[in-house]
Amino acid sequence: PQLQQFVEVETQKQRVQLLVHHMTELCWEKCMDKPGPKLDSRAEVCLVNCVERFIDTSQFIVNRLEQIQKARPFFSESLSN
Amino acid sequence: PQLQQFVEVETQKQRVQLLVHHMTELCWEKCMDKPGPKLDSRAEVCLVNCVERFIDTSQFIVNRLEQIQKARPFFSESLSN
Amino acid sequence: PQLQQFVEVETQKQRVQLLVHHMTELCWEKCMDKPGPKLDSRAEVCLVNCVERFIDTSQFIVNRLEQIQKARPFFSESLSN
Amino acid sequence: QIAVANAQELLQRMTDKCFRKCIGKPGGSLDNSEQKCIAMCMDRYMDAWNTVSRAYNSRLQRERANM
Amino acid sequence: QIAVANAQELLQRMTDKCFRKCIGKPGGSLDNSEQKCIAMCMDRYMDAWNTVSRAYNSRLQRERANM
Amino acid sequence: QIAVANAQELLQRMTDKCFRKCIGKPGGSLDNSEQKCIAMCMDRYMDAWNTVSRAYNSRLQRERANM
Repeated sequence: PQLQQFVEVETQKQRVQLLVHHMTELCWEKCMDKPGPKLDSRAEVCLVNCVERFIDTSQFIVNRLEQIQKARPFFSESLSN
Repeated sequence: PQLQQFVEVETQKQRVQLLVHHMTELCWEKCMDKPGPKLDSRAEVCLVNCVERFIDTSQFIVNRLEQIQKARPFFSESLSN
Repeated sequence: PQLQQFVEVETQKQRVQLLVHHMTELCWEKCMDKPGPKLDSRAEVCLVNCVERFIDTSQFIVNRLEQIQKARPFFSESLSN
Repeated sequence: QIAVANAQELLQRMTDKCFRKCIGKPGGSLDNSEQKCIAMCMDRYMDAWNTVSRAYNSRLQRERANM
Repeated sequence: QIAVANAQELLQRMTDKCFRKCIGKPGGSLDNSEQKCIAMCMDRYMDAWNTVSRAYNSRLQRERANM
Repeated sequence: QIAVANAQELLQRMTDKCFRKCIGKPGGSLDNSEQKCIAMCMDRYMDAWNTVSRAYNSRLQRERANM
């Protein structure tokens, strides 16, 4: 059980890190068309908003999918985890 | 042998599912520039044609590669499976 | 140890092959906008330069990262391998 | 398990596509028009996935019938 | 086994690139001009893969000689 | 080990992004202006990665506090 828990924690860590890399790429494309000599505040605000809106979008989609699932199941199993 | 067969079947299933996801992305880009309130018939025909032509393209490439292989081997092993 | 060495060598081979595939895609986009009936010499020179400059870029980035690491560690561990 | 992995994969790709399509410059909140766009994008993406799955399966069956 | 995996990888990436390049709006069949385009695209993609492999190997050898 | 994998991942993605951004048509050497562009691109990419990590962690903490 300790090994299993270790593996789960590490897998979860890795998933978070891949998500961070993915958001970095996505938000880099949305917010940094011309990298300048410094990270200006406009780009920084854009990056923070980009992360917040990406998570909002994920949550919006998961919630709406759960509702659709209840009404007319699209998938055979729950999407909640 | 039963476990092995199970693993092979599952691996094959997973490969098919990844192919379906890949074709969905590709054909989404080709056929759905502006998602509307309904899937109109033009987009639906485009999606079906897109899948058919993608498989045609795969088969055309594999067949032609096999012919090239016979004439002047490019790869050291067969590409057939 | 022999098995381990075999696995390491194969993993390394696979990494090299994925890198070659990745550079082929990247340099295909940079150098081959309109594939013609033959690989013309301009495209060939472009492809070779593309590989050379991609490796230069990798090395430039790794070297600069090592220098930054020495001054103010960004990562907790070395990036050298 | 594969069903869950499959749903996760769809979820990830759909989130990525719809975020790119519906969020131009990310603002201080997910406003109403963005939410509408995402909802529509989701529905169309799932339609597309369904249509692609069906087209692929019917092609597979035709191929098998011809063998 | 790695040789097969490598060929599969090349096949997949080539199919993707040549489909995107040669099939504009997918029609009711793979017409003649599309087939010609795919054949040419394949040949050039394999040329590119070969050229890239050779360039990479020659760079590797130069690096080793300098060590 | 995960820290190394994470750094490798960042390295790969950064190299790809900055190569695409800074090398127009690949020439006979990495010239001075390209090197400057890559250095700047690296710094901004790492800033972006840091900012994204921080924003993600602070969001996570807010979510946990609300539960």
